[in-house]
Amino acid sequence: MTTTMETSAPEHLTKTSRGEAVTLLEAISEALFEEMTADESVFLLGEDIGVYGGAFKVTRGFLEHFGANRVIDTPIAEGGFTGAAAGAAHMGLRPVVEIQFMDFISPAYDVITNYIATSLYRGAGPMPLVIRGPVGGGNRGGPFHSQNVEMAFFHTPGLKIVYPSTAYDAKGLLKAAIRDDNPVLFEEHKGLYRAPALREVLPDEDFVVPLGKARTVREGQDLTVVTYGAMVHKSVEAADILDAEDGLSVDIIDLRTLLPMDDDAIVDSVKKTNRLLIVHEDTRTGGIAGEIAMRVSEKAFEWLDAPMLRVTAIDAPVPYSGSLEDYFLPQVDDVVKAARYLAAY
Amino acid sequence: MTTTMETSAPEHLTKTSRGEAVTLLEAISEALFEEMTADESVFLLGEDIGVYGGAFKVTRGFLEHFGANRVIDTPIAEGGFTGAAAGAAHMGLRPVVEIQFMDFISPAYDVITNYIATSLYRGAGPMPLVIRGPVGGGNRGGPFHSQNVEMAFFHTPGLKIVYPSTAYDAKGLLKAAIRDDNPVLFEEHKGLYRAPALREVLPDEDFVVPLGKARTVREGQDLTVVTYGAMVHKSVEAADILDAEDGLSVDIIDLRTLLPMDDDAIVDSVKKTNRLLIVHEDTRTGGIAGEIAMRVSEKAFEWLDAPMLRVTAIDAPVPYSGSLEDYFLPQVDDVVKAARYLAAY
Amino acid sequence: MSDRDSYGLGRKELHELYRALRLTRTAEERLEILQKQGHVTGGLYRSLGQEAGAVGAAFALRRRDDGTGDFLAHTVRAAGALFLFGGDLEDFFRQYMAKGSGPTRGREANVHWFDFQKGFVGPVSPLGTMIEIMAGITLSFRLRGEERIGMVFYGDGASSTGAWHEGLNFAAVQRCPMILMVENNQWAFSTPTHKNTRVASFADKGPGYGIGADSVDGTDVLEVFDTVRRAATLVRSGEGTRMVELRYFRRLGHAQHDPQDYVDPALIAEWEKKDPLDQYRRRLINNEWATESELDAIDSEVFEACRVAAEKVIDEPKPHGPDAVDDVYTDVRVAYPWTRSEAPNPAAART
Amino acid sequence: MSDRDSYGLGRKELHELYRALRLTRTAEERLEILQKQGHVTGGLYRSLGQEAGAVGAAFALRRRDDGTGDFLAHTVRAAGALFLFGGDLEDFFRQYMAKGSGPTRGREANVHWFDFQKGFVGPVSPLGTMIEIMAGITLSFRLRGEERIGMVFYGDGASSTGAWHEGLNFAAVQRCPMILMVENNQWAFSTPTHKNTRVASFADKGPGYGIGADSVDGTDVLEVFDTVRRAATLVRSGEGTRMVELRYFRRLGHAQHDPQDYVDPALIAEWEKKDPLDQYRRRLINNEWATESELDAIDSEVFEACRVAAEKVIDEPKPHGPDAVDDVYTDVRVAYPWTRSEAPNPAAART
Ligand SMILES: Cc1ncc(C[n+]2csc(CCOP(=O)(O)OP(=O)(O)O)c2C)c(N)n1
Ligand SMILES: Cc1ncc(C[n+]2csc(CCOP(=O)(O)OP(=O)(O)O)c2C)c(N)n1
Ligand SMILES: [Mg+2]
Ligand SMILES: [Mg+2]
Repeated sequence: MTTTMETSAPEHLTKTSRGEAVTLLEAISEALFEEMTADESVFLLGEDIGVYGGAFKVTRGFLEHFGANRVIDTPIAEGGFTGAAAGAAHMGLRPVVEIQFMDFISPAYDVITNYIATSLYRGAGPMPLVIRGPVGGGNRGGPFHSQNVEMAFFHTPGLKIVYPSTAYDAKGLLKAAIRDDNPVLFEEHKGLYRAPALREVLPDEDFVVPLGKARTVREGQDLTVVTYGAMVHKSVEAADILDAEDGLSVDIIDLRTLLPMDDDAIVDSVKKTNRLLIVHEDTRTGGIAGEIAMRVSEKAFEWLDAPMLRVTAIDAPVPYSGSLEDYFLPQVDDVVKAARYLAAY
Repeated sequence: MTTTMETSAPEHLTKTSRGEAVTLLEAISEALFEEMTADESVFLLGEDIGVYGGAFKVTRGFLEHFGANRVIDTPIAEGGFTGAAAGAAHMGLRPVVEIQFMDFISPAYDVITNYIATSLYRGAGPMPLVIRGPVGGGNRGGPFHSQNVEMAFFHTPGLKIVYPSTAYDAKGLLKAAIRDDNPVLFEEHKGLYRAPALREVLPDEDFVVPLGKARTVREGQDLTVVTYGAMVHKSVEAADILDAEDGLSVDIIDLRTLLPMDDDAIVDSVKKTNRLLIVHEDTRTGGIAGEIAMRVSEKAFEWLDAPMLRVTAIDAPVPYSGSLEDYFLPQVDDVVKAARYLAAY
Repeated sequence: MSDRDSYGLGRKELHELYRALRLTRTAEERLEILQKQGHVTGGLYRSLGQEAGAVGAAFALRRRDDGTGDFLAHTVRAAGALFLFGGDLEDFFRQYMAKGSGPTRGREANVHWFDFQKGFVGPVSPLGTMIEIMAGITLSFRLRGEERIGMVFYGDGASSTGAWHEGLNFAAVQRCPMILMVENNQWAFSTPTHKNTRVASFADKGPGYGIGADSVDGTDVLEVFDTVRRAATLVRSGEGTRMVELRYFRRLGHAQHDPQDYVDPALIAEWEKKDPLDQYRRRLINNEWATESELDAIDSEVFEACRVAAEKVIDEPKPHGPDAVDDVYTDVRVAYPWTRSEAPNPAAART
Repeated sequence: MSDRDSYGLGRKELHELYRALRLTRTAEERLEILQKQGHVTGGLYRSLGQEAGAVGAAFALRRRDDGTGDFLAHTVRAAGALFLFGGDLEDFFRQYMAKGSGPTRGREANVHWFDFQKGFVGPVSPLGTMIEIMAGITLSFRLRGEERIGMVFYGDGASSTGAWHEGLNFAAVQRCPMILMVENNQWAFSTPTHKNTRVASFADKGPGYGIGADSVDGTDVLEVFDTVRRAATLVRSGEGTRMVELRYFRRLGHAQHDPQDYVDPALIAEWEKKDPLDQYRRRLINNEWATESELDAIDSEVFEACRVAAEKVIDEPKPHGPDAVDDVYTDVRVAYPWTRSEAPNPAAART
């Protein structure tokens, strides 16, 4: 597009090039900034992403740098502007849509599932479109500012779903998502955005993390934990406890991309440990654990020496008060308890 | 309400009382008619349900009989009128919403998942509301007139999901759904609506089929097939072949209510047969098979003598042409082949 | 309308209006104190400068507590309407402090609560939804031949949503007796109104739905009251749906965490001069509808009521964690996590 | 406008318009024959009486086949526009017959197809969506500083959807160079327009979005052409979004299966008198813009073209079943059912 401004990059968006550690949020900002710099067809749409820089400040400084034609403050119409993004993608642009809180993606459910995800199949060509935004609980946001939305879209052939747990992955996966010719739903756990423990010095080079590949977080022999997002860190905490107190070693798989799913990584690990625990923050019934269990049953049933189990949120809307929400969400202790049960099985 | 007209019931809605067999569609019409007659607070909302009697003629004659205050032709606004139904339910009415093709429920995704299903939890009291309409493929309807929608809503605590496979169940379950104080999504397979083989003489009395209870379609020893909807009949066909050609006896469970799911029925059967095949018409990844496998793993892992497998549609939009759609949909042969594999395992 | 016109309201009602304005202001100020003390869960959304819209409008409706009155769907910036409809001050604080003793038992935030006897339905966060809900509530009034009407508040930004359109259009066609109150405070978070709509006045949106629409200075409580009263009469007498735009300005950030540095301070200063409480107080005094001491007494009474209610609620218990599994269904209990309770482990041994 | 006004169009263009009207009519009549013969998959939706709306409007746009022209989002009742934008007649029949050789290779129905070089994007069934899509297509024109504009068709009933509102409002605010063409044929399936909206004219909906709107007799192809040409000039010159209402009547049922016994036959008879083809033909003859024999020649040429194209397509092969797994992703292949292919069984033995 014709309107890129030739100003130098704002300081807070170039930490990596100065060797500074970045948070997961900053990694996302950098990914957006670099892709927009490298490719004029990338542009942003969303509520309050311009002058305000987004509800979580992911796009702070972007409007000033890239101008109003590439950083578009939209009306409150998730369906409308996601649909518009799809139209722009038809014309060869590569829109990145921000949903202010992913809970509010539901008005776009129709256009995403019926139009966007089916576009290639219906013969309309590639659909390079990223829909990103904050998800997840633990922040006392109540039922409408805490949801995980993967399972609303997991049953949608044609869509990819990505959910990073580290700054490195967030940057590399988002860059890969923007370059992908398929529509990608990109979930960012708001509890990880500024988590100090996730600050990381990233390679000062253009890197991507390929979609569809899981990551082995740590190697272990006694049990496989398949997880993603914020639960990766709770699982690691649990694994530390299990190691220290029980002498158990846990293989932790971070899915990173939920759809399409990296079956091989899961199956290989289960074939090694013979025990599977699935941990997800999202609610239980119809959660992703089911699909994982089904695939493991199909591909590695013989290797299972114990039932596949899961630790998840309970089947309820996300409650507002801290005491309820803490009960609602899966906790480190739950992982520990379930792992012990499985190890002893 | 004040407007019920005192005309006698139209002939086509009283077949059961005259001892005549009814189709699944007629059973649904009778259920609606009887509930509206018995309870003045039941009323209907939907597109073209009045003078036209609905795209599939489920409500033919209703407008004339019950009047325009109880059979409301709506604007094309699934979100709007489903939301309005929720408002009316707050006021003690019991709305039954028709979605013309269930594919078009997606504009109501927001209000169903965020408002309707969370209403009780948020303290707003019961939400007696039924959302019903035709689903399913095999009719060359293409991607937007063939979908099964259970998995869009299966991950929604607070909602019930019903999917009948026989005329008897359709009538009894719909009556139970209308009397239920929770929101119920009611899926009607359009391929079953007028299937001659499903014509049935129903008891001439007020009966309900309780929500949440599966039905054993036939008893068997060698294998459990868990299924629902149109696939019940394909599974029965397959079981006949397996019986005749292989001497295999298949336990077939028709879930009837998908949410909440009747774990006991599934688990009891698996404990008997030690082999589980799940058959659903809906697409594969993220289909209900996963949740079933997960629960069986949790509750009956020790009883499994073979991997849990599934027969499903492929992961794609529903294609339009018959040759593609037939390939896309699970067929009797697929069930037979998978069952043989499991039996021989 | 002359500044001397009291629109037929007597002294008592004029004072009642003043009290409702003051209560809104003071209750929210008390919330700020509570928030600084760490007692408030989640965001805090002020209505500073918008109080007269909610208060004037709600005052024009029939408020009952036996399930026969008019109906309100408020927003977080229309707490004044909620109070006038009988929303309890203690419950207000309970909600903001996520207490188990509150009307939603800690499940939902702030003004998101319900009382169908008193006639109000709290919002959900997804914007626009409440138009659909209120369309259905008022549809039920029409279907049953009840003389009740409903009023739904929403912001200028919410008018961009599909839910707003579907709900409004359904209501218009169905002649639902409902008044849409658009709180045009000129901002939707950081987004100015002209980025949410290309119209200059929201009243221009009425004709596109075939319904009547008014626009009123939302800082003038009596003007709002009079406009809505007239709209309510039309709606109640069978005209169906109508719209009223409240024109004012959001003088604080979107929520407490928003410094609103995107707003020209001069504009804020200008709107401060049109403060609805100051304005109305002057008018009461100038017209001798109230004395300074009468109004001071109301101020202190309200201040005390807020202080006492808040103090009382602070010490009330938090919800009990395991209650999180209740009330998902009326008749089905969702499972306790087996890793938490003493329930048996899920996997049983083959016997 | 006088009946003698040709709006600056020459003989050639006037004939071209006639041909496009005739082609729409005849191609659809051919579909009816094909359907009776059992060759058509799915429903058949006629545009009888509405042909002039699509044809006149599309004729007013810049049609190119190199990806630089204006853009069309048609509907099933706007096949005439599709043809004018270069939609191939054989492809039209291929789509209706679900042939593997068709542009969507049997995946999608009827006019649901695409050619971004020629500048058209086919609809999806969920109504309203295409407004959003076209908002984005035309947004890209504005962002890139291209002089192109877009035109999206939809029915009166579709205007009730949230997608319509969100897409339109977004476009209006963003000054997307797009014309919304509402095909007001007075019915949405069996539902009369007054049950979808309370407005008398769809042009009344423009001001609610701050955009200009026209309403035109949709049976008069030159009137439509002229109205849209003027609208297009405004839209192209930076005014942003506009609306045009086409007023006419759906003279056949919603689809072939609908006997439309809910429609007063007298009304249908009345609208038959305003048939767009008859009207235009009379006008061409009366004004001596064409001779009977010239028009007869066009009629026969079109009839033959449709007959030949249809015959040719009938024998083309159906799609190959296993192709159903292609093109779900650009780069990931979804699985063949293991029960169908010779692929290994999913469950492997522990070694
Ligand atoms: C569908 C939806 N999208 C986004 C949001 C996030 N959000 C909450 S309030 C708000 C701004 C609302 O502005 P307006 O409607 O004008 O109300 P105001 O806050 O000015 O009273 C936004 C974008 C939401 N609640 N719902
Ligand atoms: C969201 C949605 N709901 C319902 C339908 C089913 N449907 C298909 S066409 C139609 C009527 C459309 O009427 P209108 O928009 O006036 O177009 P027309 O058929 O008159 O050209 C309906 C209800 C749909 N396609 N999409
Ligand atoms: Mg606002
Ligand atoms: Mg129409």
